[in-house]
Amino acid sequence: MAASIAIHLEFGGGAELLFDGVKQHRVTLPSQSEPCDLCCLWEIHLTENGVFSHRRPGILVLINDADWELMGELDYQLQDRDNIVFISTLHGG
Amino acid sequence: MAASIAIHLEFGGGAELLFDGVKQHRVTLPSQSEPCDLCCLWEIHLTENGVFSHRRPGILVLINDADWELMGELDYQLQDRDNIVFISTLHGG
Amino acid sequence: PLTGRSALSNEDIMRYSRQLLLPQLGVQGQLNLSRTSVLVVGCGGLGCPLAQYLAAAGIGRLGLLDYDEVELSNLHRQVLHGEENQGQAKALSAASAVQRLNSTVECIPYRLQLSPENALQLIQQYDIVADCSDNVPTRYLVNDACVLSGKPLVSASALRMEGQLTVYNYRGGPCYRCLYPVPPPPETVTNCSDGGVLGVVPGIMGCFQALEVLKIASGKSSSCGQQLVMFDAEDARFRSIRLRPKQAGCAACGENPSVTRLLDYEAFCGSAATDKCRKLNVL
Amino acid sequence: PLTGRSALSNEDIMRYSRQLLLPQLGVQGQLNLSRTSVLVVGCGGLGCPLAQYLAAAGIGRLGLLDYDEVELSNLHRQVLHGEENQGQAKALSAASAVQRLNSTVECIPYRLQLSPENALQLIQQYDIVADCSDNVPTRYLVNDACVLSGKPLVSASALRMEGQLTVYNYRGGPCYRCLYPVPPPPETVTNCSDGGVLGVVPGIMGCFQALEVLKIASGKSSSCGQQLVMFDAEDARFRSIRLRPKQAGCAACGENPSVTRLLDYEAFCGSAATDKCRKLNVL
Ligand SMILES: [Zn+2]
Ligand SMILES: [Zn+2]
Repeated sequence: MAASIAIHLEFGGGAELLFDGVKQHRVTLPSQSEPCDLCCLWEIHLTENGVFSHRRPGILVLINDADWELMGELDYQLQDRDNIVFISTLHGG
Repeated sequence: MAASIAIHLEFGGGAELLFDGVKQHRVTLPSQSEPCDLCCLWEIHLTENGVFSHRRPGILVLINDADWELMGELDYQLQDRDNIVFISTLHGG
Repeated sequence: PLTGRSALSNEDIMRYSRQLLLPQLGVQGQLNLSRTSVLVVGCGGLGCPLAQYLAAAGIGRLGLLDYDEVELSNLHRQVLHGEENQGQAKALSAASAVQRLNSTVECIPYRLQLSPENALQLIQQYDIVADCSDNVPTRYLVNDACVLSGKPLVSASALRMEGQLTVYNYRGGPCYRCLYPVPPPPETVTNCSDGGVLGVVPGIMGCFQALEVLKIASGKSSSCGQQLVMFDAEDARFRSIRLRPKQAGCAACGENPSVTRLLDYEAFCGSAATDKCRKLNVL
Repeated sequence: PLTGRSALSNEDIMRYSRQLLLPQLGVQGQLNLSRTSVLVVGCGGLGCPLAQYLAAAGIGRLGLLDYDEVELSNLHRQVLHGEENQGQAKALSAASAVQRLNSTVECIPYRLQLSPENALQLIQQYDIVADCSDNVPTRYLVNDACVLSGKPLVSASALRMEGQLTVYNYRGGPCYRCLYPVPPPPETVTNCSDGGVLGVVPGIMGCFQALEVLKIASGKSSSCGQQLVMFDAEDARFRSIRLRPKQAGCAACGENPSVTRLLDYEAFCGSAATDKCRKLNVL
């Protein structure tokens, strides 16, 4: 059993408006037999209130200040104290 | 004997001009019988070329993005991978 | 690049003396600026400070493009326009303000909407493009036109209390489509008319955009290729994000691009190329 | 605070509509802006963009202080002034540019040098002070006058390709002297005339300074008290530093202050209150 993992979740660029405008969230993933990837973060914490779907166009996913594309996307194995950001692209000028 | 310690030294705001304009420096402090404080960083690496003195007015010393005043100033015990910044105050407008 | 100036005049030396002192610019950098042309797409909250600082710094030629007219609700952020310019074309108002600041800059106002028909022909005449637009279809259009004509694209955006900046299609880095292959659903897009914006946020982002344009124009390199700078004005925090590299499968800049000419971007995005009414009526 | 406006006019609602939409501002925040007065010390590279965005946002009263005249070498960064304003007092040139943008802002130009004789009387008339000056004696003078009259001081500076910003004497945080009890040796101080500056760097810092002024003026709090924001334009990097708290032994704001009235700051610093000639001739 892996120990539980604390994740710092952030939303920005308007994505926070799906979460009552709260930008910073602390999430603890319970101990699990398998290491947890981003998929399980989605499943446990984001899709349950139906607001987020995978690879939603116009949203960048950032893992510790890097584009998740550089980090293995959904296969990335979450580690304790990771910082995960979901940021909406802005278009205004 | 403590192991040797790698420090990231930065200069900014014009203080880098005392070091040929080089802003980023990597410094390795040799193994020593005593833990190394900021004083020994001064003595070993900054005063040897005569350009820096303690508490020079108009220069802020930052330890890991905090004012050194918050960190014990000269008594701060350097740790491996610390980031130490010497920044000149700017006055132009 | 523009031909022409091979040396600085005495007046240039006086005018630019404070920046000629900089080892990062110097006389050669200043001459490089004077030989560079920049197309500013949108003379609004981002385009105003951008054009102001590019002109002040001595860029050679500035194309100022906007189809819109100055309104009272623009003045809280579009600082090149004054109260007396209400009703005037923004491109013309911006051009005359810029000329007051630096008459040695060649200033070309375009009172028109960038479209698939005119974009390539316009962009081909410039060295660098600054995207200061306010809607999704124009962002894809500018991107594709820059990829097709091989121009670096310095792109900024602002909304509410946030801003973003990236340099696309620059030194082998990604383009806008590499990051955003599929446009966002129109109902998820908020613009400044809907969501509001604090005027000084596009002010900060437009100045930042000018800085990156000036680095490229002077012959240094931008540090914002393959990087996203995010600004949150509420907590006064900037953050730099490492982005993915150019994508082999990108429809615009990939190995087998499907975008070989410009498209109907309003249809592609399902929204109109304006920030005024949000959704395209599909008849 | 200024008295007067208790409601927004229809014209105000149109003009500020895009920022009234923001929950961080709203009607109450806008009314707070209209009741706030800000003294801008220095109408140069920082003061120009600062005054521009404060006026655009609808600050109530703007004091614009500068003793100097517009020169050609200012125009690469002091973007409120135009070529035609050369030789004119900067305070007047800035005031007329600001009035073109927003005639509803009360604008008071002061063509004078801030001095120990006039500083308190001036600063007492304003709610917030923005230090946009260019020399060390003026920075100490402004600080001490703000401490003595209890005003928050939003202070920015720029040189070469770098900028710094801090809010002093704000909500129990440190003052300038808490950080810099002893002035720097004059021979170690570089100013823009000597060291040069890329114009858009004070542009970015002046906009940032305007943002923090607007937060305080609208009734939100600044996030830059007891914090130093450092900007390095070369690598496009911002960094926020936690500063020491207010110092019990500070000569200005400490428990037993020795600065109980304003001093001779040129003598204290050993340099003149101008960026033009660096050292004071000690006769
Ligand atoms: Zn691409
Ligand atoms: Zn103090």
